[in-house]
Amino acid sequence: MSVSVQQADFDIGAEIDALLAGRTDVGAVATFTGLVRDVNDGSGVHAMTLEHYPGMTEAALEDIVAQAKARWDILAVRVIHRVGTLQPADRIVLVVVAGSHRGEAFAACEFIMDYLKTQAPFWKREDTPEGSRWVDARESDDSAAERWKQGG
Amino acid sequence: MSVSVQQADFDIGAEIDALLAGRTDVGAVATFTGLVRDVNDGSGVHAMTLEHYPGMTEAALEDIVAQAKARWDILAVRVIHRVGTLQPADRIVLVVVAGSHRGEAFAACEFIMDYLKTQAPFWKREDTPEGSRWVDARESDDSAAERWKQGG
Amino acid sequence: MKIKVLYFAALREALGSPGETIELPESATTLAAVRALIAGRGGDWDKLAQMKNLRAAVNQRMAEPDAAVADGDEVAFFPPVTGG
Amino acid sequence: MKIKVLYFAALREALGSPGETIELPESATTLAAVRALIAGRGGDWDKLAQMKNLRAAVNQRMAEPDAAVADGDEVAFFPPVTGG
Repeated sequence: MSVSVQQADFDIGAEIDALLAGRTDVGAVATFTGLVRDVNDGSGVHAMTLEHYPGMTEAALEDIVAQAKARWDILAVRVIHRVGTLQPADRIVLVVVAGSHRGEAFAACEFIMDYLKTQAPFWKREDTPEGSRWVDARESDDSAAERWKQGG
Repeated sequence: MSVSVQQADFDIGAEIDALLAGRTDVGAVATFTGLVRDVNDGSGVHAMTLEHYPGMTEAALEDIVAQAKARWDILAVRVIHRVGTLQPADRIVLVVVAGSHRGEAFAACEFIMDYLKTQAPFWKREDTPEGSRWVDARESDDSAAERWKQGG
Repeated sequence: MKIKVLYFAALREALGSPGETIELPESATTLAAVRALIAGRGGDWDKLAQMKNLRAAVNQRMAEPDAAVADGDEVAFFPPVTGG
Repeated sequence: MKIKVLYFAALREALGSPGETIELPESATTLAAVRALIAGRGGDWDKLAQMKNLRAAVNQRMAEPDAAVADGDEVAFFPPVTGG
């Protein structure tokens, strides 16, 4: 249950509480939440639809979490990614990493987001005043994922 | 109200919601929560007391937030640090950074924690089976803060 | 041999199809060969050849053009991912 | 000239005092001079001289030993901080 792909919204505080329930060994919790912005690449965005590849998506996210756990000494991870149609200010993705110390929790959380952005099969389509358009992948996302390969 | 020093616990979800209220320009929220662990430096910890320097603490935290805002293009920041006596699993500190993009939100959040650890006048005393002891500052905290000076 | 092929996002729209089951000749044993075979039908299918930065998966794992494709596999073609 | 001096955490306990108001001679114009003056009382006060990695603030801002101290200032001495 460390990974979920769902239409429903999520409650960040409740997810953190569930991950920490009964534990007294966690000293550091890093989280990342991605939200729908009302502007992207210079156009207004009034809705966004997230398509995914059922089955592969969950497997890719589990694999990213396993890589993070192999690489850093962390205690627990939760990843939730929404699909379907979302409005500005809606939550899209949540990553929570619990660890003993902050350096590892931060690094693993950022690593998971960077890999998710390039390895997990989700695609965004934005509705703008100029019509509907598929979001282009950013080169900056590739380079963000790439830097983890250099022993960082 | 971006900085609070208080005895009371905080609600992470409610703090994020308050920071984002009415905004549709935030794409990324990075948070860090520090918790009391039941073990530190090989001893069991059954309680911790946080002392601070009233007045200077708030000023130091505001200054750290201002430095983060000057350095990264971020939209909103919230810092809460508790004082008084805490038990294992209790929350100690919360940093929330909202920005347009994830790289800046992550960097600013980690920067604030690293600087807080070396610049904000808080001191921890732990109660262990061997008695009460003041926590020693870690060299790793100094080096974590130091790396931000090298144009990182 | 038979494989399942899936298309996603902008590619799915361009091809007008979410996917299909196709019969492969013995000679088509890699992802690149499957791509060429489908694009070779002409018409809209040529978009599969034209799409820049096309990504692919075999049995739900990201795969390179030289990845092996065997009977019963699930192959997917799609644009670079943009989640998060 | 008069200044307020505060002690925190392990230093406060070692000195047995949270702080005091002291009268400074004209010659004591830096943090280092204030520290030496207080430590020079002997007894427990010597701990102020002995403490490794002593940190200090002038008017609630972190300050180095050569920082200027003037009439009415609030000076604080304390161990390295350990919050977060």
